[in-house]
Amino acid sequence: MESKPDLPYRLQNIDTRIIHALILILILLPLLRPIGLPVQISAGTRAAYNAIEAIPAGSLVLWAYEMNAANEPELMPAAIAWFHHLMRKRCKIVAFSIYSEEAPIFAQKAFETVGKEYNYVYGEEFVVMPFRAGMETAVAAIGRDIHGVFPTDFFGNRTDTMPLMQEIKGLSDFAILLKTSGWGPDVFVRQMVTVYGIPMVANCTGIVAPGAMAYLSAGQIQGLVGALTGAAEYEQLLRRPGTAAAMMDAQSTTHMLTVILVLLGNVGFYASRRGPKGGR
Amino acid sequence: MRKEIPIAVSFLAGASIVLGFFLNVPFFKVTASRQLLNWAVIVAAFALALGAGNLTRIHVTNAAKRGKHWPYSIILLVCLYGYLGLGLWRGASDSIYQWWFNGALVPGNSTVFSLNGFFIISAAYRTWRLRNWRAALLVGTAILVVLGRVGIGQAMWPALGPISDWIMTYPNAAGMRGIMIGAALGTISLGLRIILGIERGHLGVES
Amino acid sequence: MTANPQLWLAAFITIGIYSFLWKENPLQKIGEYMIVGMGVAHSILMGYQNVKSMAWEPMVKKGVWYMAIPLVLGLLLWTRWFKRISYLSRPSISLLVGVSGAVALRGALDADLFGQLVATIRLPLDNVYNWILIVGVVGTLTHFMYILPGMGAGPGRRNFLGEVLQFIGVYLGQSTIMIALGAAFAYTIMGRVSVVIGRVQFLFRDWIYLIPK
Amino acid sequence: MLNAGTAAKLVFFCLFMAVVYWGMKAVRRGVNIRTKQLPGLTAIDEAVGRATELGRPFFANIQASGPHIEDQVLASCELVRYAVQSAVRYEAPFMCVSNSPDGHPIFEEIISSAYMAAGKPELYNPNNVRFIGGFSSGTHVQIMQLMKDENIAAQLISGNLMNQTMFFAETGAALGAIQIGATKNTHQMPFLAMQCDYSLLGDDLYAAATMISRDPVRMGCLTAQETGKALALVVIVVGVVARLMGSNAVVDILRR
Repeated sequence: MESKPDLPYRLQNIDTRIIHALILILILLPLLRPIGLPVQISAGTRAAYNAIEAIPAGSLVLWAYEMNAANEPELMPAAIAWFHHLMRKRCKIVAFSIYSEEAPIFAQKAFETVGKEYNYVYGEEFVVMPFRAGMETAVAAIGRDIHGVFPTDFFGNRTDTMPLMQEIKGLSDFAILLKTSGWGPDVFVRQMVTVYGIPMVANCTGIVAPGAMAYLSAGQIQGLVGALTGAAEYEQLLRRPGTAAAMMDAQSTTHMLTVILVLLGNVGFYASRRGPKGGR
Repeated sequence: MRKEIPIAVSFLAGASIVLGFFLNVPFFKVTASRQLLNWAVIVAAFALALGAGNLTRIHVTNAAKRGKHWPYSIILLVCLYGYLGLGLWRGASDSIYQWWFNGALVPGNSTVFSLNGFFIISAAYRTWRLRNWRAALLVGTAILVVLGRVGIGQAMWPALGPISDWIMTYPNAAGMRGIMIGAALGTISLGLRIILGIERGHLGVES
Repeated sequence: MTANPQLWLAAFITIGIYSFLWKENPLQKIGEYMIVGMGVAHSILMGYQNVKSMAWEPMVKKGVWYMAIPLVLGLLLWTRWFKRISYLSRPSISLLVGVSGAVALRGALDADLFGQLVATIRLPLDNVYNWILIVGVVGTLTHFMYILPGMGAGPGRRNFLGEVLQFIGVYLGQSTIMIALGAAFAYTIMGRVSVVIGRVQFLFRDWIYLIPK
Repeated sequence: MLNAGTAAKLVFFCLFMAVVYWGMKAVRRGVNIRTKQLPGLTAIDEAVGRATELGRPFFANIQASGPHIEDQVLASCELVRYAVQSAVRYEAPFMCVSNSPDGHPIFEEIISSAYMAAGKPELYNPNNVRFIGGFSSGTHVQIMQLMKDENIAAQLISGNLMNQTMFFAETGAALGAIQIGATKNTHQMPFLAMQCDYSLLGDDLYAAATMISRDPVRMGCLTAQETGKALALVVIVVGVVARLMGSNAVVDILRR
């Protein structure tokens, strides 16, 4: 291209480094000076809240705590909100992970921060199980034989002597199955929900939430907290603003930036299509 | 024999699990499937080390040959074996182990992953062009949902929230469900091929 | 600014990797190779704990002798590193693939195929939106059909059913898929941006105290 | 004898097996099962043409999510086979990168034998079939760097794709490469649909693999899957019509 690029061309080809810098600035500004825009509550999140609200106080909860370093910022706010919700009801929680080797450490960290507030006792009201390899096979194995798959917990303590684990005979003893992960609920629906009839509520990253909608509308999962927005909605329902609420303004500005950029690109695209050069 | 035994193993293992699903026979339904599943979990744990072998070979060769970026290969090997040694010695719940976990591994992985966040917006900018009706549908939906799920969009037009909720619950669920039914058929056919021993790709190249 | 060396290390790695957005550089490479190595080490450690608590301890302490079988199969898996004897790993792989194939087959048949079909048929039909869902599912399924009646049999032999299915697949199917993909793209933006927000929060709140806690 | 609620599933499963068997037999007997054209498949030739024209490599980027051979990687093998055969014909530079330790030897085999079969072994460079291992984000950055170093002209992204899709597709686009994407993972489909010039989404990947190999087993399975889809369509339509007429019979049968 010898001649100086015209406006439509430039509108379509903004340097990515400028875009990246804009993203950083637009994230930083609302974090420095929060606006506090409220979020409307979506049906999936409300259903998730109601499902957890409906379980009796003190019941057993199985939690697939599949968090890893990559999706921790997105999943942690909702997980913390769930911890508060369950601990208010003094539910007994068994956390395990199949897809993420890093998850037990995150579960331990979250328990240490939130559990203190409610004086939770490890081993009686909360257990972190170690990571298990084998993906879908491991989920099926846990369903068949939870004690055989987890003879020890993450810290190496024997589980058969734990008061919490002695209460559990099989999977149907759990009142609800929670799932926090960057994967869809498919595997858990296939190997736990349909097989043992235990209700399930999922918290997914944004990327898999749309796929999970098919399970939600089929009634195979009871609720869905999708992405950070879902977490912010959940915090509102719980009346306990947490980290997600603070992050939502930055989410707003970046989404706005995306839309503006897309509009500029399309204006350029149509202008150049009508012009002599033609689009791509 | 090099092919027959593996095929027999996958047939016996797979068939007992499938039979356990259909037939109410305690051996298949309970005993066999419980043991097989537990065994598979254990064998899969060994597989976690497989990648390390490859990685070690590549980077040892690279460092020895002074290949491209060889100092980094040494960093990688030191981190791999040093960290593994620390973990084996002190255990994963140890505080020093977790210090490095939270100080290096978590921020590192999280940051590399977050590069996606930059790329996805520039990708949206570059690709969301209204070229034809298909692209227009995709872009239109995406814009509605992008705005509809955050406070700023809902403040501009309160109906956006319910609209994006509706899109997620009906047309999106329909598309995902259709894809899912198709994928389920694919999974069934793959499982069948494996159990019956007609799918042999996983057994590797015949030498 | 924090005095915690752990946060300094984390900030160093974060900035190092972000500098890649501008240009390839050694700092970014160090961070990258470090996390690859440590990530593999962590997953091996988790695997080791798996084997120890599920197989080794029951075998040695409780005398569950048959746990030796998965242990041997697991060790055989490592023969893949040695080309000459790598065929010994095949039974172990077969066990893994056979079990996971069967488990997936069972689940797909039950939950994904029958579960979703029943859910589609059972929708309350007095709601017009549910009709959109049903039509969308039908369209998507048709779009993913590769063998249609009368297809490719020459212009003279086209049949009506094939034409109708083709039409449904192109118009209803593709539009449903495009809407679904649009929603998925939007949700992904949401998800990915939140990870960036997490990193920015870390840098400016936890590391240099610019954002109030 | 039967577990509760599995009768209908068992009938379907047996039927499925029967169709697979029948389809395999039919193909072996020489019955030509006609299939729909997939634009994503023919685009591979266009991409190879572009690579030839520019003298820059065609880059086959096959990703796995774990250390084992996955069905999507196996299906991608066929795409690689198709691409390399085309590349050998036009003498286009060809590269293949994979992170699957088990897939890598298969790719080596496919690619080297394609050069041998065409009688051009001197064009085969083992260094162009690379394993860049590991499943963490770090390796994705290494592959992106390689793409930039080689200045690729066309890219095939395929396999069990996870979050790396965005990295590769963006890098490819920045280099102005023609891109073809293939995966069945729903969460990566939107990117392939938008960022790639052509895409093979969902079952397209398997169908394409089947159409290339024309292998009786694959054909048999494709026939069975198609029958299954047709059956699903019929069940939905009949079930909804029955519901309209006030009968719940279809649901009851399915749950039998």
